[in-house]
Amino acid sequence: MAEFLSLHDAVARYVEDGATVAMEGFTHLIPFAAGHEIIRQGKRDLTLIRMTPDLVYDQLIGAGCAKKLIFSWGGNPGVGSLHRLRDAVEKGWPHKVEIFEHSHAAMACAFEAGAAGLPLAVLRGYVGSELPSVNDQIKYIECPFTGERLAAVPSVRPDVSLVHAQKADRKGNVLVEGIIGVQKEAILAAGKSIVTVEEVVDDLEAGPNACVIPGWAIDAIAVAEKGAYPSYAHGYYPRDNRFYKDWDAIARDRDTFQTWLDDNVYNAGGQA
Amino acid sequence: MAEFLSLHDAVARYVEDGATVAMEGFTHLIPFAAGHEIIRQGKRDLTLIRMTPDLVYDQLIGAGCAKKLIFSWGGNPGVGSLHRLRDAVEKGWPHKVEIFEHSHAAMACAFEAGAAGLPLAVLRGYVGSELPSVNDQIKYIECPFTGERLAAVPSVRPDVSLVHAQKADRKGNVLVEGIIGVQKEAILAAGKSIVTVEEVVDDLEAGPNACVIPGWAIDAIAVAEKGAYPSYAHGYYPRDNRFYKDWDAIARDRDTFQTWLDDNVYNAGGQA
Amino acid sequence: MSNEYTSAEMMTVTAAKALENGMTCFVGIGLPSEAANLARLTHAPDVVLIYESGTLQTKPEVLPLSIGDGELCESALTTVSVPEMFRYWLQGGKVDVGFLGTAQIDRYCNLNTTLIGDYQAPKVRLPGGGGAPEIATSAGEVFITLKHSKRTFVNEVDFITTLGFGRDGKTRDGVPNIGKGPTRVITDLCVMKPDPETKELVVVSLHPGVTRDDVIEATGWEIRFAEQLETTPTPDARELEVLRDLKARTERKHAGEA
Amino acid sequence: MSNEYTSAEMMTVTAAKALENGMTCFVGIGLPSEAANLARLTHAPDVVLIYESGTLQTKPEVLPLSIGDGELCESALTTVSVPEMFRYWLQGGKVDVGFLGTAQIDRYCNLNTTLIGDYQAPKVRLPGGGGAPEIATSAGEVFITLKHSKRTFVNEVDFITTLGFGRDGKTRDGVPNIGKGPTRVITDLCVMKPDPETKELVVVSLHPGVTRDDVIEATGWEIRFAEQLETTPTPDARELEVLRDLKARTERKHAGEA
Repeated sequence: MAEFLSLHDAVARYVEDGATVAMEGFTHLIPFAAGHEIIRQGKRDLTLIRMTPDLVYDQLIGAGCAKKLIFSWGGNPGVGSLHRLRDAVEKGWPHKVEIFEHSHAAMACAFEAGAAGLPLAVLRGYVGSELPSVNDQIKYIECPFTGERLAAVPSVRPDVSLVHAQKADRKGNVLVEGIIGVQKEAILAAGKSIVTVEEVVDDLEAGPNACVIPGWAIDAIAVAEKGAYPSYAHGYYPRDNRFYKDWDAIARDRDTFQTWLDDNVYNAGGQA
Repeated sequence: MAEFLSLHDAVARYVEDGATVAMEGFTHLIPFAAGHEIIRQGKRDLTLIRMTPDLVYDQLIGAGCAKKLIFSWGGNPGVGSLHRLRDAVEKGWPHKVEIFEHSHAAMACAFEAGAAGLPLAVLRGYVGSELPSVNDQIKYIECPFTGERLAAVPSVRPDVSLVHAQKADRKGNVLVEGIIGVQKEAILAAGKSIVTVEEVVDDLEAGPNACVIPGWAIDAIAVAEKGAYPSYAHGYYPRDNRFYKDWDAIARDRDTFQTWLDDNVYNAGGQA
Repeated sequence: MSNEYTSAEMMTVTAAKALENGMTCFVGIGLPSEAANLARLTHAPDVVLIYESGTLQTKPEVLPLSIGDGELCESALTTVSVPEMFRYWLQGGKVDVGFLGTAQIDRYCNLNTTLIGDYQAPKVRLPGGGGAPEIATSAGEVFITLKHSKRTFVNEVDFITTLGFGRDGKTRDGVPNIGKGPTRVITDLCVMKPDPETKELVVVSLHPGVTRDDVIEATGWEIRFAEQLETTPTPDARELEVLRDLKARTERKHAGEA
Repeated sequence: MSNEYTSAEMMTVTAAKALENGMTCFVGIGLPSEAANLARLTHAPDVVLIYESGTLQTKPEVLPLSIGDGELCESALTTVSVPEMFRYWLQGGKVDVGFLGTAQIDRYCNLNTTLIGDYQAPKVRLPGGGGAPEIATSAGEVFITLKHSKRTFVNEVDFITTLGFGRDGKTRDGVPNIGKGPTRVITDLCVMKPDPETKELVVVSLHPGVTRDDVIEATGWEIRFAEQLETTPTPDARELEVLRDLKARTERKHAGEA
């Protein structure tokens, strides 16, 4: 049953050093506030899962929180590279990060399979790609009906998932609307889940088939206004494209990054 | 690209004798008008797929359209038996119908897999059930990551699917709302698809994540007002529970059934 | 209101009491649905009811006739597709209790809703498994409710549609990712639970006025009784009132429809 | 407006023309997105654009900066989850054309967006595959657009992120349920198509003012030219106007944000 906690308390309670953590939001509703809280609390040795690591994992990796990264597209969307991710992978700064690389299709299916309680996802994938040669988590099964060889990947079943959503009602039911990505899957696949929301309302005003996640399927809800900034929240605020562009220069240099982190995360109190 | 046709023309064009046909709608939005049109056109040797055969397949089976039935729950919901289905299975009237019997979970996964273009669905299913001993379409795979044995069933990929929906816009995009069952999956899994709708509107007025099926994924749309009667259409008309109860007596006897069919289907013109 | 009640009411109220507030319950149609909604309207206002039609956390004002009545959708928190319901919510491990009815049950709690007789030449063809086979294995535990008779309580079911504990009581042993299985069976005569060791059903509580012989008479095998045999608490006035109101509302609603 | 145009505009307009009206196109971000939206705003008003963020049949007023801009969702027919997008719409066979960019491409049209150098010790780590590996195999066919240079057109890609035709041109042979693969590559210099037999890329059309030597210079292998080498039609005034308006609108919108 969802408990309303401060973001600090939710992260302190559910994100342990060494945990496998998924923070989802496909371009939209990226849980930046939650990511900053994880950095502030100095969590270490996390296995980070996310289809599109984006700036949020660039920050976590640069801050030294990550040991492994499971992902399928590690760029700054529309801008270029994630320099902190590259620095970790190419130069081992602040330390080496092991990567497990997939395609979007495989990651999406792996989240789906995790939500569905299965140990594996099956897809027609990776044909002719060399990713299976560098990722031993990609295997194959044979269809017992047609003999077709299909790819199999382990389902995603994180210790804890963190997502951002537009709103929760007072019972902790959460509405996610717009580009919904794999947010629902991330929550349902996880051992524990934390949802940050823009606001808590009396009535979600959701349509009959809206993407509503019941409070009893969530562990903690924390209000984090503008919690997805600089990404966006459909119906609340737009994406700050300029910040994404600015990030390129900030993240390119270790010192600039460190200063940014000091100013905007470590010394930014409860929310950045 | 969806073409607007009369129901007669849609069925005449796309439902061939011997075809594998899925008519979906989980209690809600059952395509009765389409079923009656198939009976009127005297289609034969159909392999009928449907999670819950309901009255619509009782009628098709009683009218002699079916050769095989793939299903997971064959009753009159809230009332009792499907007497025409039982008469076909138990007594071979009007002729023998071969049955392939599944659980709901397996059928739902098989529709999902069909929509996903896969040859099989994988689920944690049938443990301890004797259904696999009477349905050789239930097999097993071993998870290459955990060694767990999981059930596999062939995906549902009908030659043609027929569903009923609330409304289409003038470009043939269709909104399904309320209990959406496996309607979307039935359409996407099929070679050809026919959607009957209550009405055609200028604007679907759908929410951002509504269950809307684009016109280019549908072959034919036919307006069939009250096309789901005696089941219901959320926002249009309620279920006629009394008809469901009355059906028990109608269907129990071959002659009463035949008379009902004459009066309500064969001699009922374009729509019954 | 007097405290007199029918044996059917006794069964429903007792079945309702099995559900604890806050539990997530995957509800079968018919008796389980009646019991689950009574629980929601009495001692368990926050019980979460899920129906296989995709309706999540639904609060129907009247009992649904079918598993997919409009009422279930209109009063639900949200409605998901049927594949999502079975994959994410049931198989995904979000269901505490599956609440099932059945046509036949045997001493190891196996359920038959497929047919009487032989599969290839059935004497009576029943509707089939529906959601039950996976509800019984994916839910944390399973409650079963049905009327007690020799026709329903048989020594061995003609067909195991849905696993209790298998023909030898051991089928769940060592199976990964499987629920506890049936933990109680509520009838109009008594409450039964599987023996912790053998998994054979044992009567743990007799409804007031019911004798051991009544149960023995109505059971198709040599039924065992717990050493500490209890008497099931009687329905109280409020439970009966809420149940009767619910059934009256339901009848009016369904009679009034087209 | 004069009919002068840049080589980038020539590339975009030519790429746009590859899309026919009514096609369903799974669109990659960047150049493919620019070309696909230009097609929609000119000769192909009913082209259906799908982005991997789940936005089905979207009609953005400005070009998205990311694959999941709000604009894409607001102008879409509907938005589905990312698993559904990849399972039902892409793998389900609903996509006619996948429109991709790439960092490296080789003579057999294999694409590398993973890294330069060795996987375990990369010289340059690129973003990775994203949607491309399965777009390239599940879509009916694939169009590729990128700037022509020796850095991008290499003899053998450092890593096959996304299948063209494999290192020997034969990897698609005999594979069930696979699309045709790349059918054309549009650059700022020319249009190339795979040889029907060997699958090696062949220049079929040179953009006006571009010489064979220009292409040879910019290609990392001994590039072949079709016997019937054509000259790519120049952009017309309307195409250029619509493209420039689109880009100007896009710039204003993105500059104006927060």
